[in-house]
Amino acid sequence: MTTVLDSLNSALHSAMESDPRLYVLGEDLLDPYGGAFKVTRGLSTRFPERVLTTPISEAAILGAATGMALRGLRPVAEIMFGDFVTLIADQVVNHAAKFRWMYNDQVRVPLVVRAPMGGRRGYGPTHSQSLEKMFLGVPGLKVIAPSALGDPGALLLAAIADEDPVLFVEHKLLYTRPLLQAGQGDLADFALESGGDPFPYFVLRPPAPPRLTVATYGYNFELARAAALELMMEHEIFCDLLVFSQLSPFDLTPLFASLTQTRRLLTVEEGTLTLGWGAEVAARAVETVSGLQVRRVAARDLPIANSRPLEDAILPQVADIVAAARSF
Amino acid sequence: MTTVLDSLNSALHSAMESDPRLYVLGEDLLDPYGGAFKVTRGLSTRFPERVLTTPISEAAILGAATGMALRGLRPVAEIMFGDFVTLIADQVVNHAAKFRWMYNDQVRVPLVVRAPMGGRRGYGPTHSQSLEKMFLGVPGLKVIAPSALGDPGALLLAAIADEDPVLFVEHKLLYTRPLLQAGQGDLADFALESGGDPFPYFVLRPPAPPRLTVATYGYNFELARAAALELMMEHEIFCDLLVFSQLSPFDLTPLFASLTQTRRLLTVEEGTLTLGWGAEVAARAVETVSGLQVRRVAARDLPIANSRPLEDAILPQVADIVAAARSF
Amino acid sequence: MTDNFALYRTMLLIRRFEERLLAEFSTGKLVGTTHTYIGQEADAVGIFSVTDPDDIVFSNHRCHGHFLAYGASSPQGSDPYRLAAELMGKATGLVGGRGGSQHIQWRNFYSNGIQGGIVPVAAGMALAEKEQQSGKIVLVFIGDGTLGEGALYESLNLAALWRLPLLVVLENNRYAQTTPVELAVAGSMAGRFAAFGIPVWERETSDVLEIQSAAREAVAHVRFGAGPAALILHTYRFMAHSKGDDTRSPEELTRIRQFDPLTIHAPRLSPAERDAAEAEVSALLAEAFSRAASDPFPALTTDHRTLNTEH
Amino acid sequence: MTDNFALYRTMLLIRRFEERLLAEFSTGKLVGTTHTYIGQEADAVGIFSVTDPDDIVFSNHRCHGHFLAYGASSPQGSDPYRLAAELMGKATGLVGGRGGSQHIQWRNFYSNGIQGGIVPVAAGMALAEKEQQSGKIVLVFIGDGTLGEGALYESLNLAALWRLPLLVVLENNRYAQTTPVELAVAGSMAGRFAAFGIPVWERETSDVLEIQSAAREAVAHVRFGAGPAALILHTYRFMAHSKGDDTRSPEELTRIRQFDPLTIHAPRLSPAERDAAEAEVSALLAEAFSRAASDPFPALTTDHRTLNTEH
Ligand SMILES: Cc1ncc(C[n+]2csc(CCOP(=O)(O)OP(=O)(O)O)c2C)c(N)n1
Ligand SMILES: Cc1ncc(C[n+]2csc(CCOP(=O)(O)OP(=O)(O)O)c2C)c(N)n1
Ligand SMILES: [Mg+2]
Ligand SMILES: [Mg+2]
Repeated sequence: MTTVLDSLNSALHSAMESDPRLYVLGEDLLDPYGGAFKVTRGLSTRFPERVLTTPISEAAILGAATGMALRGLRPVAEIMFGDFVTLIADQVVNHAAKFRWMYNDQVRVPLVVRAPMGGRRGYGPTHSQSLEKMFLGVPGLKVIAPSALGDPGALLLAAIADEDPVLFVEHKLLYTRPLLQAGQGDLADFALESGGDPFPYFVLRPPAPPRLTVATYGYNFELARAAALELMMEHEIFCDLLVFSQLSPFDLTPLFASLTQTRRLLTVEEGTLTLGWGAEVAARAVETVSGLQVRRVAARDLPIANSRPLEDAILPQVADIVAAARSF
Repeated sequence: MTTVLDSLNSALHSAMESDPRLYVLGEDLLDPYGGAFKVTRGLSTRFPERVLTTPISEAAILGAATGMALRGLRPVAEIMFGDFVTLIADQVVNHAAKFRWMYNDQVRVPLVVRAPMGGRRGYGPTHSQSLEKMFLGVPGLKVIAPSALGDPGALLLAAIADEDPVLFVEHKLLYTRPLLQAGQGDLADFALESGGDPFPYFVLRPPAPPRLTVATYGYNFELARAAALELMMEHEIFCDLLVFSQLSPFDLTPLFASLTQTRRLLTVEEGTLTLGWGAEVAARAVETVSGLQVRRVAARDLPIANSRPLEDAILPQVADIVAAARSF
Repeated sequence: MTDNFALYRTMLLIRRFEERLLAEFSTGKLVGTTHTYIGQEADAVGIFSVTDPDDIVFSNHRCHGHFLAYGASSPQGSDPYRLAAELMGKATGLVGGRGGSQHIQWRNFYSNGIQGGIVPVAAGMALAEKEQQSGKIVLVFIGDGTLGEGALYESLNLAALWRLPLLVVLENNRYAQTTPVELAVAGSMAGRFAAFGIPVWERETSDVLEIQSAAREAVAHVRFGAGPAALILHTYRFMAHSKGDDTRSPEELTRIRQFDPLTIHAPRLSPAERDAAEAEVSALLAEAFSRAASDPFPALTTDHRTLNTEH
Repeated sequence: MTDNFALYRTMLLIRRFEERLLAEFSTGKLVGTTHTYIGQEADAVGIFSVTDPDDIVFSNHRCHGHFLAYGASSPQGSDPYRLAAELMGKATGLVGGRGGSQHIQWRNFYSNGIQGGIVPVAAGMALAEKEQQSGKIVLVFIGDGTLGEGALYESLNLAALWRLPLLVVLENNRYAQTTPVELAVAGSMAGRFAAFGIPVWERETSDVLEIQSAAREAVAHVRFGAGPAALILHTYRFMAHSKGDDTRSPEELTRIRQFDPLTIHAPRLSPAERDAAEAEVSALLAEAFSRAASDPFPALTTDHRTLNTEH
């Protein structure tokens, strides 16, 4: 059984093997620890010169990666917890993402910054957030998020191959998930389509005409599909399920195709509601598809509590998705 | 003639006079310079002990303000250019805005951080942005923006009186603008309503039934009303014009009332389009009002060039608003 | 009861509290994460034996020990029960279960889980106390790894320029998570403060009395109005960084046990005193954990739905 | 042509370029902002007289002088015309008018208008050059005020830990905008580097030859692989920070003119050489500014609409 973690880890191994310009940097990356979530395990043993464990200096990690990328290397930086992307905001927005255009396309900044995001582990208010929303739409930056669908490692390799900076958002709960196969297990009833190169999207089509379209990404696809199954089994509500891996820039063509049929959009994400990913999805959808109804399921606009019952109440749950879908 | 700058400056003077707990801190605040945009001029002469000119340390300015607020003072911090709010992101998101809720409402953090935003002055890619969008929706934070309507100084005083942290966004071009009087000058044809306490919104109602609703804030209201006048005079298209001063949390009740009539929403802002303020406005509007059509006018998703023709092409112009309004 | 007894008792309280916590985690009763203070007890206990009860503390992720020692110097006493309840996510916890291990607040004690970012906040607090002439000083705790964060240096500069009553306590336990100081800290630790003209008290010891005496001097310097100071304590963390993440060798783990602050301090007490401390702490903690365990979890009430829609 | 002539000529080029720029601003021909290098010319000219043409530079908001001096050491020569065009927002500018005064890029020269944030980027560049064994070193320019930014210290730590070929040039012109160093810099400037074990060359002079000799040592240290170094140059800015924002007294402005690097260096040239330099520079700039002035403005083409929708 291959997990998302295995897939990402193998991708880093093969990338480092095939490209001597690839460097990995971040906090506590060295074996035997191999990084807080083990995505980089084994790398420092095989490529000791190209794995740089750093001091606790998130801004400098990003800045260093930017400088490396400007001068011919291909850095992959890790931010130990995605909550700390606030500390790299200036380096991303005013440096890495800006340079190419500001310097008249005379330079490129091919770097990847990986950030484990998300809650549901009782880590409390500063170690559970989904802050990628702050970076969606930043000119010059791509934001990419794997899910258990498709090939997370290939997605990471595509991010590494990209000539522009990429924020690669990994939900912590995804790591231990097995990769999902189309047409297997609880996805058996859905037809899987995909497209989008090099950062694919997936469309899961239900066995009967869909009443609504659910759009999501990352780990929260797990909740969305559980909800979709429940809606199908218990309420005979069928959903098109769209799973994006490219969060920004927004390219929602396949969504619009589905919405033209359903005219009902439900977005699902784990970040707080206001100005989350779903807001832009909803805005573009209503600009494009007439007669649209929209619901968004997201975290409440609160910090994420440590206590599990509170955390559960703050973060979106399967039941919230089911309720939202039934509310149309 | 009172300008927005005068109004803000007087407000700071009277706030410092009436409350000995009020401190102002930021870069280059001391007289005779009095701050890069002069909003703080005269303060250090009158209240030398309570105006703290700081090193170039945006994160520490915010952190210090947070600590001051936690311990009984009322700090007003200035970030010299709003482009540097990226450097305070961690202090805002993971400290100032989080403390109250995370600490079970046992503390409050009454601070104001003022940030001059916006372009159109040829200051180039790192001194022209409207980055408030990154902070809209941050739990625990309020984002407030004056326009030339109403009383910017009173708005600042309300922000200062607030017991929670407030990001106060001042568009640079607003400073020299005279305060606008209802029913005067080019606003004569519009009926002005307002509501919302303590951070008011304004509704400008045209002399004939509105075909669409324009929602905006800050300096870009200047463009929106120029566009509304042009639409009225030259194309006989009448608009309800909604001007918000509270950007976040979103409270769009008056907008929904107008939209129920027009079913056409046009948002206008100077930040880049994707996940700007207008995205959340559009999302909430479509969740609330059925049969809605939406257009958004905003900056292109690019850095802001220094060269004026490029800057003009990147930032939204009156003509863009007119074109969008006519495209419904 | 001697002063030595009180010092021992508080160190023991921390030790047993943390041991109990690790046990609860390993039996799955607790979720999330934790960073124990085992091995470093003498730092906080020595320091808070010479501070005033109203002094202000900003602590970091490794805050349990700081909190228990802080409370010990307060007239109201510290409450391991409230801390235990917080770690269990209970409504009766220090912050009602919202914060958990790294994010607690009680009287003048605050902690947050962002390395470095707490230092400017502490500087601002010190400014407020200075301006309000409260006579209080602010202590902020950082680890060796936190010397990597830029916000620290911005704050040192402010504190020195404005002569703030701020004591930066740097606990060098030789590791940041798994990273040894050699890989993370260039130059000299004391030099990092000296660069800003901030005087440094530095001790390589786990003896609570030596720490107490250094802390007394540093605290006096700050309280006297001479500006900020740094107290660098070279110490040892005996357990894993958080829970299972220890990459140190068994030899190293054995070797550092010789610097156990309890063992070092114990001979200053009679066997009867030691037994009394053990019994007292054990009773206190049994009560604290069982009471906390039976407390209710918090619920999200409607007015918590969105923090920022009310004014 | 002596070396002294080249040094003088480049300093004069910077001086006259900046004077011309201020004149253009005051007649409203230019918009936006600018930060002139007048008074500090000896710094960049001294430094770039001892670097290699392929060395890498990350400069800050005050970058015109750095750029002109950098180009002077390059086989292709620097081009005041391309710089002037950039400042006028022309399509032929160094970055096509997109960047303007603070944001330029040409060959191995880069600048950005965010204080401090450029230093970690420069450190990363130095890492890349070291790993690729290019033999190039990276120079990064900061001002005294930029000592306030935390990112600087994070980068010094990295540079020292990883022995990066990075030379940090600190130009202390005694002010950050209107803030004198006394209000913004606690402790000692050299101490800020020493704390990280980074050796410092420090000079209080506007004599280009003295700067050259200090720079030669510091550059050799870095290029030799001994790790990062700092070059602290205490200097004077003669004009306003940007345009009209000077709060210094007329006396001070007069007094500091005695440290004019041109006046100090001029006696080493013959009057004829000085006249030749003046004539050459004047012709070059006349051509540069008039050519730039007649160049077209850039336009936003369709594929620039949204940078990040293409891959
Ligand atoms: C800004 C930030 N970066 C990274 C982390 C993750 N983290 C938590 S504790 C820790 C190590 C801290 O080391 P040190 O400062 O030496 O304190 P110690 O744990 O040794 O007490 C790290 C990297 C964090 N909490 N905050
Ligand atoms: C992060 C950031 N904060 C503030 C500014 C605004 N600013 C531009 S130049 C300057 C003063 C810089 O002083 P110094 O570093 O001494 O350089 P100098 O201008 O004296 O050459 C300031 C505050 C900025 N560009 N970037
Ligand atoms: Mg440590
Ligand atoms: Mg300066």
